[in-house]
Amino acid sequence: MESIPLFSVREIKKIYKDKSNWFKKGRVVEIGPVSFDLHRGETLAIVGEAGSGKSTVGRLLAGAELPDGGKLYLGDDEINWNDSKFFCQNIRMIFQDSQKSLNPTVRIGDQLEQPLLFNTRLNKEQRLERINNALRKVGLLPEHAGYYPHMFSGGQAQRIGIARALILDPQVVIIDEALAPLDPSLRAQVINLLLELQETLQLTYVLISHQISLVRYLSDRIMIMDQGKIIEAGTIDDVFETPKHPKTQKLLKSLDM
Amino acid sequence: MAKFRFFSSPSNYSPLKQLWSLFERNHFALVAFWIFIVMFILSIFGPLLAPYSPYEQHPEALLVPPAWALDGQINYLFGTDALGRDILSRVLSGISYSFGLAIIAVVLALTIGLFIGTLAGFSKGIRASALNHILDIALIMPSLLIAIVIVAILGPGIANTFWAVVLAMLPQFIHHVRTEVADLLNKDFVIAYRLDGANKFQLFKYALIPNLVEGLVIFGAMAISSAILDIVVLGFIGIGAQTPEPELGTMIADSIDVFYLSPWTVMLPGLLLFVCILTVNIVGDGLRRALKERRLQ
Amino acid sequence: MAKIKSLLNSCLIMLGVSSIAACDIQQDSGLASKTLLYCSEGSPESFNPQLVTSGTTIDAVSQQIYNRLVKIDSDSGQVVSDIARKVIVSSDAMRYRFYLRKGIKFHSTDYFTPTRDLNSSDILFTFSRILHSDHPFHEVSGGQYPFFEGIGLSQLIEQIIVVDDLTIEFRLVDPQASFLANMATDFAVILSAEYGEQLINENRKEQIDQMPIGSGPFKFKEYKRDHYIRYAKNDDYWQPESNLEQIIFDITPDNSTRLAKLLTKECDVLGYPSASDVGFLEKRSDIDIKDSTSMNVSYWAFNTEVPPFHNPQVRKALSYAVDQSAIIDAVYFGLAQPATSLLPPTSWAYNADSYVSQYNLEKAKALLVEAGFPDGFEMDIWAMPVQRVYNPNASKMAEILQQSLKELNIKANIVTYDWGTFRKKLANGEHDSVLIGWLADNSDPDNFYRPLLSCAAAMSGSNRSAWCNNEFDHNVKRALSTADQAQRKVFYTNAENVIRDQVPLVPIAHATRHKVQHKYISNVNINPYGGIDFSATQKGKP
Amino acid sequence: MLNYMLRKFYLLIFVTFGVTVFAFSLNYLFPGDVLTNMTGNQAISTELHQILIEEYRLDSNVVFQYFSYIERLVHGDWGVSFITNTSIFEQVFTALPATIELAMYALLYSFIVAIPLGILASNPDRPWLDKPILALSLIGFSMPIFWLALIMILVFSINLGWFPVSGRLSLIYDIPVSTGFILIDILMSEVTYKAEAMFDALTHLIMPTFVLAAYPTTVLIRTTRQSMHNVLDTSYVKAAKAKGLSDFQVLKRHALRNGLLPVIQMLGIHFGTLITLAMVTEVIFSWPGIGLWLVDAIHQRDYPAIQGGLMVLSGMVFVATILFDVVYMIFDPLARRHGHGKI
Repeated sequence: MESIPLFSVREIKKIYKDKSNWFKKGRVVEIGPVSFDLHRGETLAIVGEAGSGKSTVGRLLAGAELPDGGKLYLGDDEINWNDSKFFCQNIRMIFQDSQKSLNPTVRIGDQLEQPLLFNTRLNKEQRLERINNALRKVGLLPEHAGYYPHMFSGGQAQRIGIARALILDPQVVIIDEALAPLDPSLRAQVINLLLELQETLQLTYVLISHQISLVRYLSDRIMIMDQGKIIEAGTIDDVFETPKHPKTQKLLKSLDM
Repeated sequence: MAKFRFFSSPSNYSPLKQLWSLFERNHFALVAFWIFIVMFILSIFGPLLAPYSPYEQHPEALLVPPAWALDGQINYLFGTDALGRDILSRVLSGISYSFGLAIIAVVLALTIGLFIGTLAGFSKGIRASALNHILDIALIMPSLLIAIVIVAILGPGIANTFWAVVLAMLPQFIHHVRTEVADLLNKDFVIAYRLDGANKFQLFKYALIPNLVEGLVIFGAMAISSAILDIVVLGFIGIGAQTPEPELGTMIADSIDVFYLSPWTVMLPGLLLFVCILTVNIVGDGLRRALKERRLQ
Repeated sequence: MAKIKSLLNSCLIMLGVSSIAACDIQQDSGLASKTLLYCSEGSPESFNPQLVTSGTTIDAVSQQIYNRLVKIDSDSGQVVSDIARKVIVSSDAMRYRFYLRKGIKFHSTDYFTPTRDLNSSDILFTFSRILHSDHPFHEVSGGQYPFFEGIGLSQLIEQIIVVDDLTIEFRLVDPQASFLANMATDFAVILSAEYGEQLINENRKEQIDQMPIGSGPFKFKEYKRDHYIRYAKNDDYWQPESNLEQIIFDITPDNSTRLAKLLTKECDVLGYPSASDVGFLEKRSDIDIKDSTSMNVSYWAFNTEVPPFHNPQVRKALSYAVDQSAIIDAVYFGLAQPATSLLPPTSWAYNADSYVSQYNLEKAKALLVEAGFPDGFEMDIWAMPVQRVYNPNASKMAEILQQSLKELNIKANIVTYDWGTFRKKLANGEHDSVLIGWLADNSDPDNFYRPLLSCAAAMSGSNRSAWCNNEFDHNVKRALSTADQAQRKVFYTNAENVIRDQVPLVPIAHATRHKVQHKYISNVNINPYGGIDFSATQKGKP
Repeated sequence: MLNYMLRKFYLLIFVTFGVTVFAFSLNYLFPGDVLTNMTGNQAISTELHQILIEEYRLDSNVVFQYFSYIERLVHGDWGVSFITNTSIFEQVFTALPATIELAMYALLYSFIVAIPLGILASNPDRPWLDKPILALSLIGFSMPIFWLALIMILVFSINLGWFPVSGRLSLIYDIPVSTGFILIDILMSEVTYKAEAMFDALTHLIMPTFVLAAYPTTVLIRTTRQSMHNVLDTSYVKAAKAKGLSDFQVLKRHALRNGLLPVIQMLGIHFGTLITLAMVTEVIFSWPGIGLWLVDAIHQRDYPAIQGGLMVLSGMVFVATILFDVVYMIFDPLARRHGHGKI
């Protein structure tokens, strides 16, 4: 393995406050701090129960939310949290529900074109080329560009989500529970697609999930969160063979059943 | 919903086309829609079609009944009023005043409301809550009352009426846009746009506008009827358009004096007004229902 | 009672279930058949006719509350006795001695109870108030007595002498032919001196014009501005007492509402039917409609103090823009005569061979060019907001004028306020031009000229043109001091020529006055020179 | 609940503040002299001018002016009318009961008519009733109120002679004013012609009530129908039906209360419109309420009167809307959580 990690996260955290009023004091919830390193082509899984804060971490990493502290490095460069351009060209996110992440009133082709419009100076033909490529990559046809989101099935929509994430050639892709809503046969298809893409494009994945079996199949390393904190981290094999934290043990047990 | 359909599935249309095909199935609404279009065209070209000027007095033909009445004259199709003005010509101009002006007012208020409402939807904190309070207050006031207040300040007249109606409708549009925008901003696809690197303007243009337009059109269609009513009622109680302007409400108020003698001077403008409002309401209602149906699918 | 209650219940149910049901029952209370409902067109300005010129006030107040020394018989037009049982005029027409009736009582109400009968001191009190600026009541309610100032009463009367309790003598400075006629007008009402004293003691002097005390057939009970006036029968009236228990003036400025109220029997008698409705009403079998020639004129007056209307040429030009026949058709629905002079043709001083058709836009244009206004100008036409016998719809008249003026490139704005404000602003001279008119108070032609156009009237405000012309004033004055009718006519013709030359106003039409009432009403007396009299009115079964 | 009430109370204070600030600023917004607009005195002499300026604190800044304005409002010193020179405060509160009376009867009427119709229209067993009722309500909703009134006058007053066209009691009857509500006043009065006067007042009421009720009725029909539809679709109603309850029992025990909740909410939303329509109705039927009074004031540019009238009208609309909201919340505990600052 290379010595310099591609993607480094240092002590990022997010603090939520409940709205307080005259009668109630606000409750403070802190997520993090979270730190980890990832090398090119690796997959990190963040696992935890619902409400453990894993999704928040995912959103922080993708730049969807601003953290209350911490740093992010891509290679040697520190990423400026407010530099959305940098984020979207390097770190992309695939949403949990792709259908909802698509603008219902705009054709697929246009939606795929928009990130290119925002971030690149490609001309019309080049953009079209990129769109067709991306669609083909995820196993769709260029004709699908003229369709509206509601005409696609869940699996297809998920593929469009992936295409959209990849169209800007990112290095890191954050997959936020993106596989959960699919039925098993589709899920297998998408997983294979993701692995294939990782292979060909040398992508780095951060997989956020609560499905242990999936995590084991896909990831190289794992991080387990509970109530906003990391309770255990390590390579897949280590953690799965010798879970230390009682919560981890419980989590893994649930898989066995 | 695996419903069996024995016609070609409209689910393959674009959302707008889908809406239209649902709307089309409502025949009433469709008829109303065509009447609406006719009215709209009349409100632009009506004055050109009018046989006389709406102000022209024909002293030799006072209070002539409509042409279909026994002693009506064919050259005054809808009859004449107490000053011998041709009611058809007045009514044709009246459509542009009462109906056309209402549409312009709604479009203008919508445009302003869209911008202010979007800004409001983006803003947070003290500014947002202050705006919320002001809006809440303004929303309780019915638009006609606000319009009356504004006319009371500005003084009567058709121009003031127009601005009063625009201003009176503004709070509800701002409110509508603001809630919609706030709603949309929490949607995944808007976050996706942000992650795509869209700036605020691009977000507005590509993500918000396409999703707002439909709702605004329907909301606007419903608002037209109240805008018409506001203009007409202000005219009728004498603080809107002033005589001799051929605004329908003013016209009716003008003719009340001869109402018992020659009811058509009141009935015809009133009937037209009623048709205008009814078609707008049916169209708005039809659109709303179609939207609801589409959401169910 | 029980019957009414059950009906009430059924009506309530109908109210709930559906309103499309009639509750048509006959009421059997005496009250309805003893109440006269008169729909009037506006609120009175005051309850003292001395202070006003408007027909509304005269209608509402004069004949109901008050008496005069003498009055005009509505049939013959002659001056006949009222409070004064007889009048003796000296041969030089400079001394008028009035002998009053005995036992005339003023109203007793919640706010005043008379302790004595009407006597000479009341007459003296009444006229001193008008004549003497040091009189305690002279300045009350504004201190303006437009009618009396218009006829120059204070210059005319040298002295009023109380001969005894029931005899009073007026001495004039000059002989005046129209003095008795003026004393018989609805303005010359007699107030109570005793009431005046009471108000001075209570320090509420202005109440004399707001809560009136008179000696007439009805007494004041309640007034709500723009709403109604309620009069109750005067049980102590010195003439045959009225059959009615109360009369109510239902103030309804809106023409159509007034008509509707007549049709639904919410009013028994209608003040000023819109000319447009006369034809419609004539077809109804339950309604009586009578037209009478009336001494009136409607005119368009220019404010001669405001440019460009200080220029007679401009005024003349505008006079050619008045399309009389169009106005008579549209505004009067044919129920009027075109006016050629201020005087209606029924007046003995009317000069028949002066008729010229006025409407001529070419001439108007030429005159405007001459006056230096080839491109026209912008002006206001004030249209009075109330209907009058002489002008049933001033706004409509204004619209017709507006149309003709447009041809002359003159942009005319129609201005109107509520009647009270309108008159106030008019008296202040805030107008450019105004559409208004005049209903004569007596048969003397002087009543048209002096109140409308004399210099004195310009001061008191009833001269809407603010016009003062020596030649005109001189002719009118000469006419007044001459007894010979033929000679007077010459002076009036001269005066009329001055008007035609200077055009301070454009006479437009003389309207026919209509009286509309339900058939079950009888004996409503409308004086051709003014107010409406209900003292003998009877109401049958509606 | 307490929290909720407090929030409404706070809102009420905010609204009161807003309305008074608005009314105060009208003094400046109206054309003409500020002092004249405030006092209603049109002929202020120079000496008086100075005194008034001090009294109304026009020499100090706007905040002080505003507080002195509030002080005068509280003391009932609302200035005098330009036209009649009488106290605006008095005029407003003589006219107000007539408007409230009319609006209340119209509401009552629309309840009686609309709720059964709405329930009928929502009845799934009689689908053929739905369309006509809806069409009727759409027509009623689109009918310009003054036109409807004119037609009614033409048919029922002029042609048939059934109802009087204006006012709320024939002037024949002289009823002393005590509450300002005509029916109550008649009942409380001690005149010999009580029954007659009562009957007369009722005939005066019918047409204005019907005309004014047209709008709320149509709105109520639609709301009732919609919410009944929603309620009848819920599982608890279906369960109740499955238990074997008859339609009427279901309606009575389950559907009605829940189905009528949105109706209360609707009333709150449309109360303002009802009051504005009442103004128009008053103008047509010469009903001596605040609307007729205000329209007259606008015609005559009587600025102190316009100011007072607008303040009372908008204040009334606000308070009523908040009250309806509170009532709604009392009946529907679920809604309380969402009521953040919304009226």
